[in-house]
Amino acid sequence: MKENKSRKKLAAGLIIVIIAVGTAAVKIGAFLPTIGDADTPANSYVANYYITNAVKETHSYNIVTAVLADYRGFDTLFETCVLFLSALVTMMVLFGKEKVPKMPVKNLAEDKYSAAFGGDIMDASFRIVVPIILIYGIYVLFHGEISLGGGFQAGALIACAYLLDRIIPSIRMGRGKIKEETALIIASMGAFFYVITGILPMFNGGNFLEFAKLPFGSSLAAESIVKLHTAGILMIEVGVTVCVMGVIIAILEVVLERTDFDE
Amino acid sequence: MSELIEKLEFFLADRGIYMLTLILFAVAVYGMIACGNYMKKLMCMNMMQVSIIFFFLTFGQKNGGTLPVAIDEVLSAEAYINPLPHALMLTAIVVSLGTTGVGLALLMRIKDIYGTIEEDRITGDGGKKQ
Amino acid sequence: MITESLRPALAVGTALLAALLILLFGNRIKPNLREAITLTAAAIMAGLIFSMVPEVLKGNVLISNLWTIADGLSLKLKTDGAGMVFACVAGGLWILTSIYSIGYVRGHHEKNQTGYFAAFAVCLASAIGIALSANLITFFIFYEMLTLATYPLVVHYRDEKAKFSGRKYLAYTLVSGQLFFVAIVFVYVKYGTCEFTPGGFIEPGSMGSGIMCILFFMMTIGGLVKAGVMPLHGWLPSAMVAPTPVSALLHAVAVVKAGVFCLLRVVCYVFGPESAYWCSGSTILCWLAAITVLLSSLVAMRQDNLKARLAFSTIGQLSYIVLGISLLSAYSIAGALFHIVAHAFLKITLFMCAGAIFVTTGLSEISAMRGLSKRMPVTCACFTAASLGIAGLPLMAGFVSKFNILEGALIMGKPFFMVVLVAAALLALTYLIPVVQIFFGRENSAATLNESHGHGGRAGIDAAPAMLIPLVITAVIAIILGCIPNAGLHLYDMAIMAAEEITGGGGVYLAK
Amino acid sequence: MNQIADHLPVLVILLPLCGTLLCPIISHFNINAGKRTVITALFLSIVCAVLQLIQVITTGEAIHYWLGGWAPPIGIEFVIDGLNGVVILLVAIISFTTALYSSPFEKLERIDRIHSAGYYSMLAFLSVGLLGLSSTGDAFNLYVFMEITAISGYGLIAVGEDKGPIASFRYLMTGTIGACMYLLGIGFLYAATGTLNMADLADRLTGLMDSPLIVMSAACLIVGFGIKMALFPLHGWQPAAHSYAHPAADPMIAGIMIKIPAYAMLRFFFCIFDEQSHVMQLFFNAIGVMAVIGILFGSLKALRYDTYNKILAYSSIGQVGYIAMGFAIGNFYGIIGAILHIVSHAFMKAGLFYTSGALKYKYGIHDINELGQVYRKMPVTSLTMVICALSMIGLPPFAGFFSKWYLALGAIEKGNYFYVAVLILSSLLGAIYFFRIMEKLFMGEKTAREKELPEKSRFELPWQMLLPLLTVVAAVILLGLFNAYIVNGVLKTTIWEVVLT
Repeated sequence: MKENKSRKKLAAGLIIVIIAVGTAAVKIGAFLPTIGDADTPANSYVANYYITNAVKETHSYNIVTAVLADYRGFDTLFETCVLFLSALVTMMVLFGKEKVPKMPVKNLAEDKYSAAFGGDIMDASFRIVVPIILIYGIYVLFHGEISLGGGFQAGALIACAYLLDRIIPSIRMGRGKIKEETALIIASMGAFFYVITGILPMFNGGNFLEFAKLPFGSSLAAESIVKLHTAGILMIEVGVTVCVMGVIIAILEVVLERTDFDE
Repeated sequence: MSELIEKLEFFLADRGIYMLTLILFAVAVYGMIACGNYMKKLMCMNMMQVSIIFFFLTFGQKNGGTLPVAIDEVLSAEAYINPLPHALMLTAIVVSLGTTGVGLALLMRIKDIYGTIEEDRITGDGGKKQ
Repeated sequence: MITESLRPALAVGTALLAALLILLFGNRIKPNLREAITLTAAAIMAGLIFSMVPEVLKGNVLISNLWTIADGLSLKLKTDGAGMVFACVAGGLWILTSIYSIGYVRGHHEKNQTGYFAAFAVCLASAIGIALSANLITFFIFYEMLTLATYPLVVHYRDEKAKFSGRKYLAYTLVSGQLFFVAIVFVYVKYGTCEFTPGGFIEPGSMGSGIMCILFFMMTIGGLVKAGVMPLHGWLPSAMVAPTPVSALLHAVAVVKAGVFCLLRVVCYVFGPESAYWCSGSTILCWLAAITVLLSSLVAMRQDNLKARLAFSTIGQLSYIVLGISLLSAYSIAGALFHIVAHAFLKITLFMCAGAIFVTTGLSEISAMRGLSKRMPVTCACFTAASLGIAGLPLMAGFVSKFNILEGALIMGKPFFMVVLVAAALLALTYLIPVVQIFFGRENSAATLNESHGHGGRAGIDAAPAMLIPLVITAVIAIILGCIPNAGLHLYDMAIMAAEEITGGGGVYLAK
Repeated sequence: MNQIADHLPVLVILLPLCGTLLCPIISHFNINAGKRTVITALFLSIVCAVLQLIQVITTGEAIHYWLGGWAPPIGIEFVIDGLNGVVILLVAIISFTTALYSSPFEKLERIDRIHSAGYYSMLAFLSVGLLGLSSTGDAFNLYVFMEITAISGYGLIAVGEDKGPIASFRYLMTGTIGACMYLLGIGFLYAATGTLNMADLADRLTGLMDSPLIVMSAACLIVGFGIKMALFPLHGWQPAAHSYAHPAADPMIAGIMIKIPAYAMLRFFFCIFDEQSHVMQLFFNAIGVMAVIGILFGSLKALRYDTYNKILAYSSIGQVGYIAMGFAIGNFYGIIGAILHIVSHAFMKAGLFYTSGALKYKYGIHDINELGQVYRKMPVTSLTMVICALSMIGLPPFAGFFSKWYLALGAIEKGNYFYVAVLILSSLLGAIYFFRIMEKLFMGEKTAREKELPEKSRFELPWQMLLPLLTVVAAVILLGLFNAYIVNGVLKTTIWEVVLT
């Protein structure tokens, strides 16, 4: 019965593979654009506009960041929301739900020196690593528009610092833990900050996320518009960073709650 | 032998990578259907998403193009590879991350409830029929 | 002359509003108040309908063009001769059946009275809507409303038997309704209109005769099922499990009459006599009706249950109307229309009698009713009069209509159908007169003497006034209409008017 | 914000978005305030949706909203025309009523702060995703919204009944395949044209319709949208997901989550691709076959079950087939039928799931055999059930009848009588399983029930639950009676100008 079922699945899978590979092999040469050709529609139409105008219009040297945060900033807003949402769903699914213990859990607090991770050397070294990671994270955040980097990476790095702080020290010196709910609130605040950045131009006669109309510029010279774009991109990157950080911490805490490393 | 490799290289550089990505896609879908273990299914799902990302990135490629980070105001279109697929795929990566995260959380919950993540054992004991 | 008027819409609206009020407050207010709503609505509706009769007789058409119900089609009600005949019957009989119902359900201590009266009101509203609708989509909406509103009445007792007959009823009506629906859409796409036109809007030869014949039967099947024409009559006898007033309503006023009316609209106002004849649909219909008339009479003779016997009698009498319509002559159509009236009054009298007998004595089998006339003289007298009327004796309402249909068959040169008609009239005598004989038979069976019988049995002479008065009134009206067909509402004139409209005023439609 | 009217398209989405993001923060201080924030935001979203629809109708032309102020092929735009104006309003209404409907459940389950806030956040996110799906004019943005919808859907299904997580996981697997197929389809389109804006895509695709790229793309899109809307061979996830989702969120999941992808499919196949081309005709035929089999399969399968939710779920598979059939018919009336069915079926199915939730709430009823005599205690619920069921069968004068009317009109106009036969067959099958439920409800024996809430108030249910029920009843009746006003006033011009060009 069981074998029969899996064989059926196998057959179905094979059919899919055959069809997909077959079509791919037969047809692929003909209709997809040649890789590396600069004249394909994909590489020439809108893409060229971004390359030629991004620096002029958004003052962001990293064109991908310009596309991501400015031209298609609306996508990124919801990308951030997806992350927030995944943290939310993880929390809804796992938080507060009793884990069914399979074996008696060892009481870690009593057993002072046998914590799974850590040990003295790690305790010492992570103190050096964490500040570096934090600084690097902030660097990545602010440097995102000139070079590679951006809010997502920065958020991940900062959360990484927290992660080290959370899991490396042995239990006895475990320091302040950010509660799951707090982390979620931080994440939602980050995303909300993004939304606020988008809403601000609406008070100044602009559209949603129209950074050129951010109500900060005192003069309306062309230069200041470009600066406004910079400010806008920076603000949303900050929002993204905070959100990503919150999301990772929230997921981490929810999972940690249910994990014992002895297993 | 070297001739063969050269041919292969040419083929891959021309259009072959599409084929590889699509094969990856097909293998992933096959895995999602055929694997009985939910964790493996999830990994196949991730593979599938990655294959799509590769697919997008391949046609954003330009011969002789560099990273789309403007250098010294060089703004001719040929100099940089297409930034749009990269931007789109950043979004897609994050989305796939979110999906995978949710999937993992669900798996943990399923493990709690059923004590297993093998499909046969879950559907076997009355999972499917009401 | 065509005038916009809200009166047709108001007539339908009153009944719907009554239904809504009953449904909303029925369980909160006293039963008397609830019944007052029914009666008030019935009176208002009857008043509205009767007030339109003079206009129609003058040749005016009142149109309520309510609103666009679907792209290019509006919810439209209008008064014409044929519709007004049916509307007058349904509206007039609502008052009587309501009074009777009140007597019946109270005498019989029925459950779910609120739902019962609400569904009753919706039924009547849809019947009036069917009578007055001016195009096919309006017609279909009310037609399906009637189907749905009748269902709760059929399953009123909510036991296994009721469930079964409810299912049977739904199976017949919903399937036919869906076919009717497709046919309507087809006609709309093909001819671009859904308006009822006297004489029809489908030209003969506008499509192949085979296809047109199929279309003809898809359109008429709705009517055929509701009218219980023979291969499709199965639901009708089993729907007898419902309370008697419901049977009266089903058989005399709303449902089956809506069925024949549907046939009339389709044959005469959509296809028109020419097309109906051209695609040979009407000929097949004639034969179906003739077979039904004869067979149902034969089956009726074998029934011992009074209501079942009456049910088969209904099937037969309705096929009379169907035959009248499908003979396609002005006389027969007028006769058919008037038979709607005549049969309504006669059959409702019969059913009310059956109900009164059941509530008063608890009897439903004919064989047990020996000597009932001593116990219920008035009821039995009315039953006798109505039976004679059904058989088509002169000076009764049934005679006028049957005579017209016969004349139509004669003019159309179809002597076979004349024979069928006469034979059927005689058969009607054979299955109803024995009942009368039993009623007036000499020896008394034990059950009838039992004074207060069973549940709700009532001591004293004859049935409760609430039941007795309506059935006397209907019987009297049936006799009056037989003597003076035009008495009161000029129903006969309107029937003739409608028939002339359909056949183009020539009196006779000549088959080409 | 000097001119709120200019920002209506984005406000419709922003309000729920702000609500959902603020909900966890506010809930931290006051649990009820967080909930109320979401409900208020969703209500304001309805107001905006109404205003924007009025604006579209009065000006007679589509609203284009450029996000970030960038002109379309460069940036993302929202396009609101008569068509999606209606769909957006539908989503907004059902989201609001569902949010309102959820609050009594929360008291019942006595859940903690995080779960309460999270639930409302997810609900509002679902609404945001669906609103975005229907208003966006950018193909990739549509993907992002699709994923927002999907992930919040996974969450709402997972927090449902005991089998929720497994149903949710399966949906996650299938849904992700769907999203990836969609992305692949867009990839082909982008490779062919170099743009992602829908209007621009339509322009640049003229003359390209026979290219294999477009064929591949259309095939991928059919699979992608097919999975999301649970079209027949791709429906595997749907019955479990709809049966085990959170009972309060189920109306939204079952009511609109499978309809909006159908709408997006319409956008792609009629507005972007050239529906007259030979290739597309073949695809429409394929969709037609899927629809026909789906309609019959769903209806037949629904006959087999006794679980109320399962019946409704399988019936949804059939009803989605109606919509797909409208696309397959592809002429004016077919499209009208499909869109009206999107709207009316959303209300009907939401209404039926509202009743299902109410039954679970009050008596813990899952099985239709336990329904006996419930109508005495829950008249409004029963009335809703009856009206929605009759509408589902397609009986006049309710909304379901008229979508069927237009579909039949379109099919006959095109000479496709087979579709008509399937339509009526499905109606009859629908009649069987819905009358079965109604028979149980009105004529069944009263059975022992899991639980029985003590009756505190005068009404059968808390007002938050009654209001959605009554809204649905009103919507089903009004949509039926006055459908011509929607068709003539809103949809007709849009369909002729945008869809069938």
